[in-house]
Amino acid sequence: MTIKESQDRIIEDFAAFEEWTDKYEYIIQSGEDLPPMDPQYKTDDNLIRGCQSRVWLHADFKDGLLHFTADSDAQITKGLVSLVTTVLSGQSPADIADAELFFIDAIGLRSHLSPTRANGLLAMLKQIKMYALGYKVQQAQKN
Amino acid sequence: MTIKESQDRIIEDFAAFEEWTDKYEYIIQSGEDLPPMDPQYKTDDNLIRGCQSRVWLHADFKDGLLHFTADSDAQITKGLVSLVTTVLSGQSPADIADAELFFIDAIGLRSHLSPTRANGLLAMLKQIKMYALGYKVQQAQKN
Amino acid sequence: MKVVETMVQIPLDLEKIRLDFPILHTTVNGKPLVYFDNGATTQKPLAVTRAIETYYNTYNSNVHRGVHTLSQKATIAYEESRTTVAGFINAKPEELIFTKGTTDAINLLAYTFGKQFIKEGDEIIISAMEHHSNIVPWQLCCEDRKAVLKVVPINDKGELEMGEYEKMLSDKTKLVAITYVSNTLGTVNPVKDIIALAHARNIPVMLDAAQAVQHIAIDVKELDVDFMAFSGHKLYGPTGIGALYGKESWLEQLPPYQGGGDMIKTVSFDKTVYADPPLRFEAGTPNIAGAIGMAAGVKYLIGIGLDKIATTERVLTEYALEQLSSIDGLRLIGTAEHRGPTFSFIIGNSHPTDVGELLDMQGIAVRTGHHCTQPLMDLFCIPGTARASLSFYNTPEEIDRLVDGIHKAMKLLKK
Amino acid sequence: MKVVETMVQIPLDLEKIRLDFPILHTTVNGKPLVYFDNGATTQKPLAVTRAIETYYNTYNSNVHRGVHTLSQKATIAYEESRTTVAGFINAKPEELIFTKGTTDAINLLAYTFGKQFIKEGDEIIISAMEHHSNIVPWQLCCEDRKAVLKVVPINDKGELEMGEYEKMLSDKTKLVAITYVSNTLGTVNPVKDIIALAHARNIPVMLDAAQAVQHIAIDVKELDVDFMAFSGHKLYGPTGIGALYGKESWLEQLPPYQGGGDMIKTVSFDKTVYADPPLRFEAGTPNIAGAIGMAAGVKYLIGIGLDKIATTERVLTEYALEQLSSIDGLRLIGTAEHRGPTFSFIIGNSHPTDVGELLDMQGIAVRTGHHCTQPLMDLFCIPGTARASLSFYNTPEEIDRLVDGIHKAMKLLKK
Ligand SMILES: Cc1ncc(COP(=O)(O)O)c(C=O)c1O
Ligand SMILES: Cc1ncc(COP(=O)(O)O)c(C=O)c1O
Repeated sequence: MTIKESQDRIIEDFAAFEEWTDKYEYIIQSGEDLPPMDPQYKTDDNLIRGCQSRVWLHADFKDGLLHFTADSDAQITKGLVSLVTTVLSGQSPADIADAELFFIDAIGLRSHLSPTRANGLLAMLKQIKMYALGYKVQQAQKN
Repeated sequence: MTIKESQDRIIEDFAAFEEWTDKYEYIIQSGEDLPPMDPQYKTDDNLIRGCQSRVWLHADFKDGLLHFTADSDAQITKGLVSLVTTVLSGQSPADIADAELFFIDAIGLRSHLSPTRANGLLAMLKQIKMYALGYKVQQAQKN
Repeated sequence: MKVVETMVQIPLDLEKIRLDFPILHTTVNGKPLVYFDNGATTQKPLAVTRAIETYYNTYNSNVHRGVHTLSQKATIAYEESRTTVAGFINAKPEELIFTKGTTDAINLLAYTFGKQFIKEGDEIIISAMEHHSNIVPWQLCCEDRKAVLKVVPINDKGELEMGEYEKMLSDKTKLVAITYVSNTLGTVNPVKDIIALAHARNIPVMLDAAQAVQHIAIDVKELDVDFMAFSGHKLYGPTGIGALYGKESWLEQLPPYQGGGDMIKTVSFDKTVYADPPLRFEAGTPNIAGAIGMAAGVKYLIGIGLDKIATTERVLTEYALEQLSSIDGLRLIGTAEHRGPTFSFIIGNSHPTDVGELLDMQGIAVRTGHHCTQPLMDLFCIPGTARASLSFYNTPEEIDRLVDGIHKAMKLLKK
Repeated sequence: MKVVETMVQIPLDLEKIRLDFPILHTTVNGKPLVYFDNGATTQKPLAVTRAIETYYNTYNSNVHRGVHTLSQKATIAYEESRTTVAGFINAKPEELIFTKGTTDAINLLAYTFGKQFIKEGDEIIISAMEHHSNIVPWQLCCEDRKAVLKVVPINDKGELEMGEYEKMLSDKTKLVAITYVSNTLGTVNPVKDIIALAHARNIPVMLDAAQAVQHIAIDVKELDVDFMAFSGHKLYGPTGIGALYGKESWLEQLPPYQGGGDMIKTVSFDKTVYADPPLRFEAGTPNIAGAIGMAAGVKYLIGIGLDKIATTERVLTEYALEQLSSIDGLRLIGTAEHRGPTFSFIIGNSHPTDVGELLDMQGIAVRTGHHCTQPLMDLFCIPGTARASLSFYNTPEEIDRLVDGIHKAMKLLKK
């Protein structure tokens, strides 16, 4: 699935919800479905500190694709982190670097990307983009 | 004339004025009519410092009566100072101490007594009352 | 205690009072707003916004030293506001310095008192439940003056260890700076005892009353407190204004804080002579509209009746305490005997942010986080709490909505 | 230049604009108000009071760290206000610290810059035409750091002696702090030259722009100025708010000023880590309504057009200058080539207070006194002046009324 396709799928899922509680149930469940992060990666280096909740992010580069594992100490943030990594993991650095993440806005959680929210999600997205750009440049140099 | 009588006279004079300019002409003229203050009394001790204009006040005690000479560097303040000393000079300490100065309010210049005005007039009145009280106590002790 | 019973005990016509606060009739996420973030800032009655508007639209002018009519009006209004706010705590106007808020007031004191009285090795006493605004200024002061900051510990319920406090007082102690009411725990501290013990050793006391003035009628003379700081915006007044009360005998001894217009008698390049308190400490154009608005807020409260406000808030506190305590899996942080209408809680091992967000979805505004009391959070070993802080304009039904909201959040978070 | 001619040159529909300022339609002493005290504080357009009202009545909440909707709204509005005000002077939002006003901004800089960079024997340069707010903070700083305050002299017209300034600059100079526009004389200083000469020696420059931002479109990048202070209330905004601009590279190097909430990253009793600029310098709950109101004022000005404002004020300045100069017995204090719409004058040997009062009786508001520039008064050997300071909302007819008023005052005072 492309980045766009998996985003569309999430948006479709959300379209079916009538109650805000369904939305949050889905998000929280996504967090619970997130494979546990290897404790060895839960380092200070991988920590993205929001003002309120914390996010850990680790990137693996294999066979030309980037894979992310992540965690958060807040359930809703973790759910969103899970959705983001699902969308972006296993894609190429170039695709990730160019990707526009429209689904968060579309499912009505744009406020989580507000710099005033400081829950770590925005910082995590920036971090992901940086990784992607880094590997993209690296690959370009190799070729 | 008693303190009350001379105040009433000023109020009467003012009642005749139709224009604010007449009022100010009278006040400023009163200032000009004020006998010049003996320079030897224009000391820092006798200086009452308002935020804007300055007032000098000197008190003489003779034959049981208080006499004031005064000056100001602002014409309107000087006029008011002149009216006040006219009303109070030559009266007994007891009468001055007990006097209520209602004329300033009655002629519509109450704002000049506002502590926010800081033109020295209010401070001068306080100073006069203090002199009067001082001599009143002194006389009482003598008797 | 049931909601009906509770409402009977409330001496105020809440429905009528709530009409004074337009924001209480707005909706958030499609639900009528329940505003339980009064500890962060209170809402403003129309009396306050109208006073500000009238000032700007009819007599706005810079204060002091102006002879023209508008300037006189503005100056009188500003100084009358000082008298009103001072009178509210039974102080003289000369003892009340207008500041930007509590933080500014405490910094003013820490700097000037430090400069005048604190020497190397001296000690300043604060407590473990202080707001950052009553910690950092003293840290900066102690760093500057090479003094030592001592911290009175608290017990599990969130009460000061008064025995420890007493032991801490010594000849080295130069000042005690303690909060009257904790913004996180709701604890009301025994300020009379705190002051009496310090005064027995001639040590002055500053109270951080940021969370006290809006709940408790305070008489600084009766308390015999030396300094007290509070904010306008937590007292139903505007942002950007607050006050430092100081006994005249103390203020006279303090050097100026900021330099500028209004705080001087005379300026020359060789020698500058400072004005007397309180103007000595009010450099520059003051927050005139802020002072006028703060006084309007204080007058509004007095109009309602401080006793009625206190009774209403006591009833609401009891009801909320009962209702929140009955929630299985909810842990109250701060269970002091003497408390105000502020409730910090955590739900299982949920992150407070999650709780806050799910309550917000239901129109309920609570604050989450460390509430600017990180050392306290460290003490309780928690990352933060969700905090519901009430005002007299809140209703028992709103407490019910909070309880329902928490249940809904717990269900979603599977706690 | 006749009044009709003058009006033709004004690019604004003043009658329409004056409708935005309710106070301009009030009367003083029975006469329509002529407000010529804009140097002390400007009047507020409805856009400003309405922005404040809307904030309080619909989204008042404390900022930062709140997850609930109101807090998010308030935080976004506060930070957008920062962006607006920063954009107004072409700065980045991170470079703009909200303060209580100009005085607070200069004190913040004097304290933090002094602490970080000023050592015994160092020199700070100010000028002879500074406002007390740009004198006393540096006096306090120099006293604290055992540094030396140097004063650039001015000539008879009230212009800086640039030759003297250049000679004063040395390796000992650590900062130049000079006013952009004199609040008493109206002089507009050659700030580009001032900055260039200082930068040639790697000395940073702070501009006191309290009397500049409301008259001159300022681009801090183009000016290459290092720090700049200004007030909201002189910029058609609320009282109790202002700003300090600082280049990022400078702000990063400065230690905190006040301690408290919001200016920290983490607090513990052992170690406190401060936040990055600008928050590092904004301790405590900020003046949220003030910032929002200040941004509303700035937007209002931009809406009118800064160029049109400048043209209008230039025309008014020329007309006023011509009219005032034609009054026999009136002496202008400050006759600089480059000037703003501010006119200080004395009449014969009259006391300025008398002139002010007699103008006030005619509904004309001018300021009288030393205008917080006592050293300047000493230099001119006068106790003070009467000062008429104009804004774009003033009209040529109002200038005529001033002239008539002065004639009437002169007659009464027999000058
Ligand atoms: C040139 C100048 N600097 C500084 C100030 C002080 O500004 P504020 O009183 O708003 O702090 C003023 C205003 O009076 C001023 O005119
Ligand atoms: C106990 C306490 N002290 C100090 C403060 C700081 O007040 P402000 O932010 O109004 O300066 C607060 C408010 O957050 C508080 O609750």
